[in-house]
This record gives sequence, C-alpha cells and structure tokens, in this order.
Amino acid sequence: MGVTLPQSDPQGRPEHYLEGFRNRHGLEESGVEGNVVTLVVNPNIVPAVLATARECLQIMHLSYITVVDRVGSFELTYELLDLRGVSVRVKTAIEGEEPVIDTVTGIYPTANWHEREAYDMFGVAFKGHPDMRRVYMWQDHFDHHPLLKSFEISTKRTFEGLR
Amino acid sequence: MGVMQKFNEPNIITTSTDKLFNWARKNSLWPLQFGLACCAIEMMSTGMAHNDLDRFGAGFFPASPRQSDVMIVSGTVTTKMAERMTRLYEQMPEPKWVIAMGACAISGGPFLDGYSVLMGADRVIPVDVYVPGCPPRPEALIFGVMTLQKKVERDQQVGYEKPRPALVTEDGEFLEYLPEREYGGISEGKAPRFENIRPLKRTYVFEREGMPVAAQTDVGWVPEKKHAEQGGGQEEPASPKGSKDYSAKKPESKDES
Amino acid sequence: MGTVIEYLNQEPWRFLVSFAAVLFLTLNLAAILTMSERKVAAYIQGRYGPNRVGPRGLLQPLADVFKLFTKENLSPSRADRWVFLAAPIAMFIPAAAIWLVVPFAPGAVVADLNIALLFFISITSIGALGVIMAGYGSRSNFALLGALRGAGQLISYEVPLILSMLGVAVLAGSLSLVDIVAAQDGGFWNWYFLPQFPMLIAFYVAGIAEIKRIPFDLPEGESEIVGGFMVEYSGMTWALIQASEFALMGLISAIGATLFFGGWQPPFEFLDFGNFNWIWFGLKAALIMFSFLWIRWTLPRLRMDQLMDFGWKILVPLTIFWLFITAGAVLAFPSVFG
Amino acid sequence: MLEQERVAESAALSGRATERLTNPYLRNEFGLETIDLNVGPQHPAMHGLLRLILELDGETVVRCDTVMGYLHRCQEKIAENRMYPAVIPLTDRLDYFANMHMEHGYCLAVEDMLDVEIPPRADAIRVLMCELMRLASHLPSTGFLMLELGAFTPILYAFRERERIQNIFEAVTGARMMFHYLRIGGVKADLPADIPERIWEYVESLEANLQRDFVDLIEGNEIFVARTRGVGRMSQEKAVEIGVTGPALRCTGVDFDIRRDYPYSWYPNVEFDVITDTGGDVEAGYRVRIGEIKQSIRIVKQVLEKLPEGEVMGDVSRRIRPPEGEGFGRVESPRGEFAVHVVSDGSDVPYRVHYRDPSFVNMQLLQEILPGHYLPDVIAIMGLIDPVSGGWDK
Repeated sequence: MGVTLPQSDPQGRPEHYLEGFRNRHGLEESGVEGNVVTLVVNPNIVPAVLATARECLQIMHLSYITVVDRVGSFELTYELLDLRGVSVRVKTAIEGEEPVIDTVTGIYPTANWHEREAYDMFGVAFKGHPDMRRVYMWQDHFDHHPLLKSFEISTKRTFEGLR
Repeated sequence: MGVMQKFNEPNIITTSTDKLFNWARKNSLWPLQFGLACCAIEMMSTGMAHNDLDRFGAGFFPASPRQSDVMIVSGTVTTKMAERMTRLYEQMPEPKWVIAMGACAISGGPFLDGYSVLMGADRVIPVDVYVPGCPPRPEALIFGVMTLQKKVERDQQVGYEKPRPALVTEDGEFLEYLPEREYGGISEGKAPRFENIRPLKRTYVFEREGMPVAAQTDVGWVPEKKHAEQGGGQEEPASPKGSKDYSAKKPESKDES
Repeated sequence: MGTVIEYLNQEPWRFLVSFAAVLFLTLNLAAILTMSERKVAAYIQGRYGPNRVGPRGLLQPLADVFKLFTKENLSPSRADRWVFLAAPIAMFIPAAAIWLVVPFAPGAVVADLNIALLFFISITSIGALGVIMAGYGSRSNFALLGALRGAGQLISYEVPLILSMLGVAVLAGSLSLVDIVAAQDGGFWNWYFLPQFPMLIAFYVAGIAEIKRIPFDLPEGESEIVGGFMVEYSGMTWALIQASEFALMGLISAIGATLFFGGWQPPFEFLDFGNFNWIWFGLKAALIMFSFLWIRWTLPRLRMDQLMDFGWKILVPLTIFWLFITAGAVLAFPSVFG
Repeated sequence: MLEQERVAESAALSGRATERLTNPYLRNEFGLETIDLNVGPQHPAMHGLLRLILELDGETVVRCDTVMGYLHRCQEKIAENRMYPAVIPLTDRLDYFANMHMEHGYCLAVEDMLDVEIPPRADAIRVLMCELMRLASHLPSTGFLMLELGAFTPILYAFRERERIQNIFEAVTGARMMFHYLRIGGVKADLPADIPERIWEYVESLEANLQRDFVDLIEGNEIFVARTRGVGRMSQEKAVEIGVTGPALRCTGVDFDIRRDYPYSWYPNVEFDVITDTGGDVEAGYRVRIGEIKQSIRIVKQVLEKLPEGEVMGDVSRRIRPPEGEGFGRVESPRGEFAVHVVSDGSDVPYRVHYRDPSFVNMQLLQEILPGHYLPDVIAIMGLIDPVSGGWDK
C-alpha cells in the first residue's frame, strides 16, 4: 500500500493545518506566511503536537531538529514537511542549563539520529530515546558539548570593529 | 636485512644493493586505499583514466595496509581518526612512506579552529612528502608521487635512521591510545607539536636540469640577492621556529602559545 | 655437447632439470601475467598501463618482484605462525606441480603419466586446502570469512571441473594428456571442442571458479572483505600467493587448450611445424588467458549463495547429462568415435 | 600487557567483547553463534569514513551498529566564527560530491533573511551549475555501485565524464571541485563567452555515450540483476518514516522532489519530470539515477536556450548584516533534501548555522533494513544510499 500524499497545489492547506493545531492544543503563538506555518509551543506538549501532525494531518516528513543555545535557554525548532509545498515549524524554548525534553522517535522514527546529534552537540537530553549516545565525538574522554556558546575555541576571532 | 645491519657506513655492497632495491621500490609504490575526505576524490581521479597514476607503477591500490608501501593521507585527519591512522601506519610493512595530501593533512587546512581536527598528519606519523592544495590537482599529486620517487631513489639502508612512529615512546614501549595531552590540547584548537617526533632533516633537493644551482632549493626558487642574505638556506635544516617542550606541564596556560 | 645431453637424459637428472625448467616457467608466467593483467585492464579502461619502467613498461613485474622481496614479512601477533607460513606453499604446489604432465610439443612432456587427469584433479584440491590454512592462520575475521567462502567455492567447483574432463577422457579412451592430444590430430574439426562444446563451457566456468577470479572472486572479495584470506599477508608471502594464483590461471588455460583445442596440434595439416608445434600450444593457451583477463575487468561478482546455486544446480546437471550423451554416442557408433 | 588493557577497555565499553575473549562459542540473545565484523572506517566500500559493527551469523547480518564522526570537521562551530560570505567556502567541503548544491542551500538561507532581489541571469546560472553538478555526482555514484559489486571498469568511464564536467567548471569558476562560485545575492562572475556552446557540446556527447557506456554495459548484465534485484527492498512507509529523501526515496515510488514541490531559484521556469520507480531496491535506485541524469541533461538544455540577459549580482552591500531572525534554505542535492537553517543576531557573524544533510538521515536505513541481508548486500545497499562522509559527519 503506497504512501498517499496531498495533491500538489498548496492552496488552502497551511490554514487547514493551523486550524488542526489550534483546536487540538493550546499554542502560545501561531502564524502563517506564504506556505509556512509557525507554531510556538510549550516544551512538554511537543510530542502531542507532533502526534497530531503525523496522525491527523498526515504530515509525513520531519526534516530536522535545530537547537539554538540562547545562553540562558535552548530554542528547539522542529521542521515538518508534508512533501507537497507546505512546511510546519514547531518552536519551543527550554529554560535552564540542563535541557530535558520528551523524544519524538516514537512518532517520527527519523528523529532518532537528529536527537542523538542534538545531545552530542548541546547536551539536550531526550527522555525515552532508544539509544542516547554521542554521534560524532569520541565516547571515552570527551565530556564537553562542543556547540555550546560556553565551549570556547582558542582561535575565536573577535570582530570588535564590526560587531 | 641482517647482513646490511652489520655495516655502519655505506660501502660498495650496500650502495649497489641500495641502487637495485631503490629502483624496484621507486617503480612500484603501491598506495594504500586511505581516502578520508574531498582529497580522496582527487586521489581517485588521479588513479583514473584521464591522468593515470598506473603509468608510474603506482596504480594498484591495495585495500589492506599489509600490501601497501605508501600511505597517501588524503583529507582531514580528525582526532577520532588519528588513532586509526596510526594503527594503519603501524600495520604497514617496513619500507613505508607517507604523502600528506591536501592542506588538511599538512596543517589542518580550512578547519584550523575545529575542535576535533588534528592539525596536520605529521603530528602523529612521520610524513615524507607534502602535497599542498585544497584539493590538490591530480597533476599535483602525481608531482608529489614523483617527488617521493626521487626521495626513495636516494634512500640508504645503512647510516640513515628512520624516525619512530608516534605510538612508540622513548623506551620503545607501545602506546595504545594517543597520550592524554594530545586530546587535551586539540580540544582547544591549538594542539602542541608532539615533541618526540624529531622533524626530518630537510636534505631533499629537487634537481631540475638547466636551472641555476641556487634555484634547486626545496623552498622554491628565491631571487639571487635575497637568497644570499638568507645564508644560502640550503645547507642547514629549516627546522621550525623551535619546537616547544609540552610533555612536562598541562597546556592550560593560554598565554604561552 | 651431444654427450652432455645424453648424460642429462638419464632418469635422475632428466627429471630434476625439467622440474627446474618448469618452476622457472611458472614464476615467469606469473610475472608476465601480472604485467599483462595491468596492461589489459588499462586498455579496457581507456588508459595506459605502466609504461615508465623500462622500455614501454616491460620491467614493471621485475620491479614489483624485487620490491616484494625486500618487504618486511609481517604476521599478526595472535596468528598461528606455522599454518600462516605454510599456506602460501600449499597454494603454490598445484600451480608448479601440474605443469609436469602438460604436453608442450610432440614428445616434449616432463612425465607422461597415463593417469595425468587424475593427477591434475588430486593436486588442485591442495590449493583449496591452502586457502583454508591462509584464512585460519591469520586469525582475523575478514580472513576467516574469506577462507570459509574459498573452501565452499573451490571444493564445490571441482565436481563440474572433473565431470567436464571425463567427457574428453571417454572420447579419447585414455586419461593421459599425450594420448588425448594425439587423438585430436588432423584439422581443427577433429578437436574435442566441437563434440564437447557444453563441456568446454562447464570447464571454462569451473576453471574461473577454481582460480578465484571475477565473477567468482569471493574468497578474495576485494570490496567486501578487503583482501579475503590474503588480508594479513605482506611481502614475499603475499607475492607467492599472487604468483600461485596467476600460475594456476596459466595452468587452467593450458589444460583447457590441451583437452579441448588439441594441445599442440596445428589447426590445418599444412601448418604443422614438427617439433616447433609448441607455438600452437602457446597461442591457444594465451588466447584463453586473455579471455580470463578480459572477463575479470568487465563482470561484477556473484554472491555466495548464487555461486553455490549456479555450481550445483546448473553446471553439475549439465555436465552429467552431456557425459551420458557422449558415452551413449561412443557405444552407439564405435566406428565414428573410435 | 597490551591484551589486558584492551580487554579492560572493551569491558568498559560493552560486555560482549570480554565474554567473547573468554568463551569463543558465545551465543547472543537470539541463540545464534555470531561473530562481530568490524567493517572499519578505512574500507573500500564505505563511501568515506563509516564504521559498521556487523554482528554476522555466518554471512547473514543479525544486527548492525554504525559509528560515525571520523570526519567530523566542526563545520557548524567554525561557521559561527566566520562572517556570512566567508562561510560559503566551508559549505563546499560539506558534501564534496555536490559542492554547488551546498553553496546554493546556504546562499538561499541567507538571502531569505536579506530582502535582496536576485537577477534572473544569476538564478539561471545557479540552476545550470547545480544540474551540471548533479551529472558529475550521479555518474560516479553509479560507477561506485558497480565498483562495490566487483566490476572495476564502469567507475573509469564515470570519472572520464566527470573530468569533462570538471573542465567546464574550471573554465567557469576557476576550480575543479571547491568552486566558491556562488555569492549571497548572485554569482561571482558571468559565464565566459564560449561556455554555453561547450556545455551544449558536452551534453550532446554525454547523451550519446550514456546509452553505450552506462546503460548497455550495466543494465542487462545478469550478474548485476542477480546482485541488485530485491536487495535492500523497502516499502514506501518505511522509507518515508525513516526520513529518506532523494533517489533512495524515489526508487520506492514516492514522487517527492524539492525542485518541483518546494520550488526555488529558477526551477519554476524549467520543465522536467520526477523519475520514480516501484522496486525500492538497489536496481531501482540505479534506474532512478540514470533517469535523473537524462532529466538533468534536459534541464541544462532548456536553461541554455532561455538564458536571460542582465547582470549576475544583486544589489547587496559589501558587508552583509542580516536583521535579527532566522533564514531557511532547502535544495534538492543529488543525495536528497539538503536544508540550511541560519539564525542571525544582527551581527556580521551567524549566531547558529544548522545543516540538514541527506546522507546523515538516509544512513538510518542501514539499521532498519540490513538485518537479514548477506554481507555483500550490505555493500550494495551502501551503493543505493550513496552517502558522502563529508555530509553525514558535517
């Protein structure tokens, strides 16, 4: 049985998706510009939001998970594509130095390695992840998370003049 | 070569056998299939039809290190790969050479401030020929192989002591991993030079017929006048600005480098 | 000068001198074949082969051999040393020994055994033993996999090899290669490749499998298990294994030329050179060797289960079926098939 | 002494290694007597530096674990340390078989933040270069597939074609592989005068010998069919679930192509059709790639016919300081969907650059579909995904 994809012209679909999310979850912010639906959501209901995206709205593809280290807090962006022109961005912000969030591997199995990479680079712990290991860095004696702003590299160029 | 070790300075027997075996080794340098990154693609196109490395007898790329003579380090050596690279270097049988191909293998290249990149393959294994470029053109790699052939031609079995690979400490005891300090230094992006690798004496001179003697330096042609005041840099070895001794203290003091 | 040849013709010396000549032939054949393989591969792939060493690259095998002489002979620390070192010898024996029974020219055969085919079969199985010893001896997973594949392939492809040769033995009525070549005299229409064409195909394919070349390259799966059983060998031991592989290739093509293309028999009566007929034998063997090289650089590799299916389910029934037909033909028309 | 250290080390890492040292006839939880084969970082068929730890029962793979990071070059950390235009040469070294696409992805992401209007000629040149790069990447990937199946000759023909494309790239951009030709807002320099004819000639010659060198030589070969039909077969749900994109997804029948579904740059003015296949196995992947080569040739011809006039660089100030916010770029690279997410904090240096590399995501297939295959099939499936280690290790 093949995968059924929505028809090709993304006319009313972004609004339809926004409706689907609005009446199922309490969203902090939400907006539609062009073919992109942007949602800002509380971290603990992220798996629920993605579950509705996957089951109810048939958005099949999780493109990537971006983690941004806003020094005090971490900003996660889940980019979902429905493979026919519309993309949905679910954004959350996790406070504190030790970010912990539920995993979405159960809903989108492709998130497995994205979350492992996020853990390896930022230390974001994903509760319930099948094998939470480092992806890139060597396991034994490297206990830093390199992409944190606190991990200084010695040849940091300072752009005072241009800041 | 038991009999060769008996003599301590070259004589008629060793020089003639050297000439024969060096001719043989020069003409059948089998590079190990050790492609790391983008330079591996240029290494492959060197072996392909357009510019053919097989013409020099070096076209047979054995996949196992046991049957190869040259290790062409083509690409970025990360710290995680450095340990594998030294193990591969150890597994190669003795008359072995290393060509560091590409800026990454020479000195870390465009990833200078990478936290997991080893600043050059010569930090862990002795390198014979450096082929600059990012990635170097296939012709440059062929020029590197020809340069290595010239170096192999002048090899001597007696009276020339090859530098020890990195995984063997002063008293000859094997190390399993790179020493802790090696990891530490790297994560701050300024890995110290590994001090018990003595830099190779740069005795190599590239003979080009018809060029003035001064031009035959290894640092490329230098104008006559400038060359003179440089003290004719050809004789004394161009050692780096003084390799610092890092073994004693932990390199956490930032101001030192 | 005549007396020296007289003296050398007596039994103990004759065998020693001819065995030395055969060994010299085998090693040189291996060297020539490595060079021709690289050149043929190059021209198939649209590039020049080695042409910098000596005149047009002809000294390349010499350079390779001398370099491999002076290579350090490593053996892994956990390896079983004696099995590790005995394996190349066990693989080189069949390649060197079987040349004794091959008739090069009329009357020019080292040992005219009347059971030459039986001798050929029994000695080639030592090669299979050599592969297993090499794989087991070097104690690495890749070598173990290569050895098990080699054992499976070599032993199971000896069956069609034997059956395909029996057809010729039935026709010629004797196992001795000299008689088989003698039975094929007259023009090329008397050669056995016409009545035994399916057997020739089976022999050719089983021969490729016997010498472990693509598409039956599994023991030394270049891109899967890196070097197969040869992964831990370096220097002279590796060179001996390579030499045995190429010599066996030359040998299989020589035996093929003898059985199916009438050994040193000229294709037409008037082309008979008397004692110089070995030119025909060399030409036929060279053509078969070239076809092995040609196939190596065009076809991909089979998988282990496909290899086994092809061997047992296609080659063996084909050869048995054609063996019955040959036997029936010989019984039904004794005059025609003599 | 060395042995004990290794045993202690492996005891720390995973228990099974130590048990195996003491009891060689160890059975795993399925009751199978398996050996651990370490298809290590340096392997002729691993498309770069990937280490597969295969648990083999005989020759069948029982479990597969991938270890990556052997070419982790800290691209994202260095990108946070460079000014916006200086990151472009770094993106070339991401997926070094599709350099143009990487640059294009990053430039689209930054242009998404700046409100700059890219001249149509620059867009057309970008599409032309990207399609030539797709040719120069699909041809060697079919060649590598055949190399891993054991045939040594197709890779030579593939690289002969790639050399010719690289000559064209050298004439246009000045470099063979690391072009740094795209700029934020347009393209560095206009095409030289004779380039359109040269590209047209080359594309004609490629169309002629594509049939002779690649399709006739490979497609009908029984051994190729035996080795690839039904190998690595995956259903459409499994492929979409794992997030596979590019030829590996299209070979299962899902017709998703970013150039058509999320149109960018000049692709709306070019017609081409998305090649899909129903097999879902390695042979289908090969057929999809050959089909895409033909489509790329068609696109290149259309772009050459309708190449618009005008300058090639939009009006972008020399110092690029995008306003605070985020930029998104998504491009169809030869291996799948390459997406870039740039976060800027109003300064000259990107605050965070995140690359979504297709090889990284497609490689999750290995853990899903490998168990049950033979060892040679593992190599064929690597040919289906055709990952590049610069991409997945970033």
